[in-house]
Amino acid sequence: MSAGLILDGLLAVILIWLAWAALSSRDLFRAIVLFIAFGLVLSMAWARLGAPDVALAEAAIGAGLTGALLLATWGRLRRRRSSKEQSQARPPDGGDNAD
Amino acid sequence: MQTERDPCEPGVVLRGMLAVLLACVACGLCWLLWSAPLAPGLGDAVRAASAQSGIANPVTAVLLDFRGYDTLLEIAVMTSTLVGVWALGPAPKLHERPPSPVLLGLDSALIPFAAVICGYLLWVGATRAGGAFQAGSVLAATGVLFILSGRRPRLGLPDAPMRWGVVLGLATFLVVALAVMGDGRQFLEYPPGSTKTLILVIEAAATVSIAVILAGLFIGGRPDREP
Amino acid sequence: MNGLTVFALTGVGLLVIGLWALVLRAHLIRKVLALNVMGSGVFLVLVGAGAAPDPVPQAMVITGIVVTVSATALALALVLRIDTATGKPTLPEDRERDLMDEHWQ
Amino acid sequence: MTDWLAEAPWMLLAIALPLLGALLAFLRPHRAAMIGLIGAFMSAGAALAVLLQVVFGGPRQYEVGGWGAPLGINLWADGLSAMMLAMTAVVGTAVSIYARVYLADSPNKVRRFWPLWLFTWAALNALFQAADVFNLYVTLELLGLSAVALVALTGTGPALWGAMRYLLVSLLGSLAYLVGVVLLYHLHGTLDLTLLGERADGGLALAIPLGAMIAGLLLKIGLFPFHVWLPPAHGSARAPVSAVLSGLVVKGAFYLLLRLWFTFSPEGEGLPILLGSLGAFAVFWGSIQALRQERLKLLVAYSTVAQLGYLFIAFPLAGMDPALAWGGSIYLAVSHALAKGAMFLAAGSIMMQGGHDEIAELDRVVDRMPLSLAAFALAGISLAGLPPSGGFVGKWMLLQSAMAQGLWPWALVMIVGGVLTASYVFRVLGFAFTRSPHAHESHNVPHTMEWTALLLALGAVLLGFVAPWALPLLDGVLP
Repeated sequence: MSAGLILDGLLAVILIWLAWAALSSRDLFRAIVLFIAFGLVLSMAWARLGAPDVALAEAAIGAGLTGALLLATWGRLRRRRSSKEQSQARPPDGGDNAD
Repeated sequence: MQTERDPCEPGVVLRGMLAVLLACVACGLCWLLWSAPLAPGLGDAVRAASAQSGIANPVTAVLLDFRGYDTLLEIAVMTSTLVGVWALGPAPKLHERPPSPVLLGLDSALIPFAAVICGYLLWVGATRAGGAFQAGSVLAATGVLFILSGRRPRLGLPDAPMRWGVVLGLATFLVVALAVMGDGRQFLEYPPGSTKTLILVIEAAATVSIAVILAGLFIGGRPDREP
Repeated sequence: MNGLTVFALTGVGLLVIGLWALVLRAHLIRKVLALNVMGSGVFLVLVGAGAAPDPVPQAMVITGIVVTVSATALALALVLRIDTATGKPTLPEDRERDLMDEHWQ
Repeated sequence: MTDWLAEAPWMLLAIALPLLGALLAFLRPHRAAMIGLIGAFMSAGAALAVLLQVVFGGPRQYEVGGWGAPLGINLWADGLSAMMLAMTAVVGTAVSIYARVYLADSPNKVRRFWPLWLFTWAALNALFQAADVFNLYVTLELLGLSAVALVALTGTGPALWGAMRYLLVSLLGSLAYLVGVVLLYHLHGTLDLTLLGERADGGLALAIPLGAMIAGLLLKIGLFPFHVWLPPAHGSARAPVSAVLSGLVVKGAFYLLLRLWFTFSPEGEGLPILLGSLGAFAVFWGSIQALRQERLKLLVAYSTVAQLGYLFIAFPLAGMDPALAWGGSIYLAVSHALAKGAMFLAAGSIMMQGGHDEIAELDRVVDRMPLSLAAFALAGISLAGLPPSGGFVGKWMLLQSAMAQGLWPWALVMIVGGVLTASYVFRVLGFAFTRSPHAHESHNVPHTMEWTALLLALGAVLLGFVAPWALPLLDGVLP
């Protein structure tokens, strides 16, 4: 029981630390990676709570796909930034306003 | 960390007010959880009822039987989000680099593996941990890798099959839910004995849709220029 | 029965951290991260506060996770369009406020 | 045959039909407009059938999946739900007919508008009939996310900002609401509203979850001082979308707030007075901002901030004669949906004709589009609470309630607010009668658009006459 409690406490501390670090990191890429780690630790917490279904969903969706979405968005923003610095020309509106 | 922040900027007042508000929220929640007696919840009722219907995993029973209507609306949320993301415009270009050999190798190893995992998750969902959402997201993750590896000829899939894939889950759910009505049964009231089969049908369709929708959300816009 | 378990307490903590960052961070991706953390906090309270494993909250959390990933995807797609249309991934009112995000890369 | 029709599960069809319509419109983008319009008519028909069922058969319950609460999810339709469903059906039909013509020249927008609009409609119908607090959370999310996507349809910078701000506020509001749901489940072991109403018994154990839910819903409604997101989102969307947002979507959150209030009847004087005061501030602030706007659609959007404030004046008045105060507030909400819908649709027509929506540049609109101007004026009559409109009935009931209790400050707020409303409506009308300082190119506006707005505005006025039949619907609902 007490070993379980220590594990729970450890998970809780790591979760809080990861969340805080992700949300206060100056480096956005680092923030996203920390957030993915947060998702993975959270899925361990679900397993500890006797919720294996939630743990699977959290690992696959909460950490995996959300992380992929965040990284893809980050990459697209960064690429736009660097291409703009090269050409100094603003890319045209990407929406469908022209139709 | 806070190197060059001017102490007089308006953010200080905002921060102070926010800190007070958050302290109140935290104290209120903790106090309530600490002091109020908790009710037993629905766990026993769910276990008793799901034993009858043949779905041994109580979470799956809640998701697709007792509270199936929630899940139906939840798939509607996913579908409408995808429609919303597509409405924002065509997909941004993903990358100009040549596909990485590591990803290509990983990809060919992973696809059969992911297909097996997906089928397994779907099948065991009735008895153990797993189900449509987990299986669908594994499938979607494979799709994302596939897109990242740069192997597909153009970005994403052709338009029409992708639309069918998006719609399949919600459409099947709705059609099954409506089709079981009759003989005085309500919407989503599975006929006795067929619960497990119908849930598997819904889950299989939902898996495909969830995978297509999640991969579509990853692409971040419409896959092709519409005709 | 006491509902203030270790994980419920963690959930409250995550809720607070997330709300703090949601208000104070200017970069929209950080705001999205903050909302995700807040959501995780609420889900932890939902499952963590009960004593025995209860399938109803677990199913609710799975529903919640799926709703959250949908909302995140819509938000991120909007962030990209905002960046394309206006040149900055922020809302106009937040531009001057958060120095941290000046070096947002 | 008639028996079958009378007993058909219309409650459920009112949710399933718009969902099916949305799927088909998405699947067949080339026919989206036709499929969407048919879906809209069917949704409206199912909703009106629920209204008839409730009028003739009383409140109805539907156990989805046959399980029943607390294990399963129940749907519930009483007079309040039926009134909201009918309101959605009327405004929704008008918006659909208008949008078909309005969007006709941009096929890409047509394809995207219809599925999202039908998802929004399905979410509204589901919300108005839900009787389960977690199910309500899912409908709130469906409503919020489809509404945000509808705002973003415009595609320009300000609309994208508006959509983003709206999304963040909407998600934060849903999370606050979810906190309340979580606590209620832990404290009472059920998610069903009726059972929760029986089990919850006041004190802080009710105040904290209810406070979280109310705070979240106030964010979503956009009550002062949480209104900041509302004018940019409502003002930058396309005209039919603005009509849906201002007329219907905010009413979804308001309905839920009322439903929670009626279920739990919180004690104490503080919260009602706080809500009423915020409402009064909203009336003044929204009206003054509306007077200062230079763009027509922003004026109409700020007017929404003000009119939503009125709805909250019922809270401090409900002590003595609850039926009078709540009835007035609900009737005002319904009239506002029709009037504001009509006003945004008319503004859209005026904008299409002149190619701009600068109020000072309105160019003899009275000659060029008398129908749209009439729609704007009639809607303005209802918003200002002039007889015989639906807005008059609602405000009169609130005023009566305030006077009967001698609560003069609230009566004064309503009277001053009415004067301010009349001034911003007349400001627009004044510019509409004169020539603009600059010449503008004139575009043709299809008659369907003008007539739809006019009929909807007429509906808002005629609501005043049907009040004696409509108000008894609320009899069993109000505390």
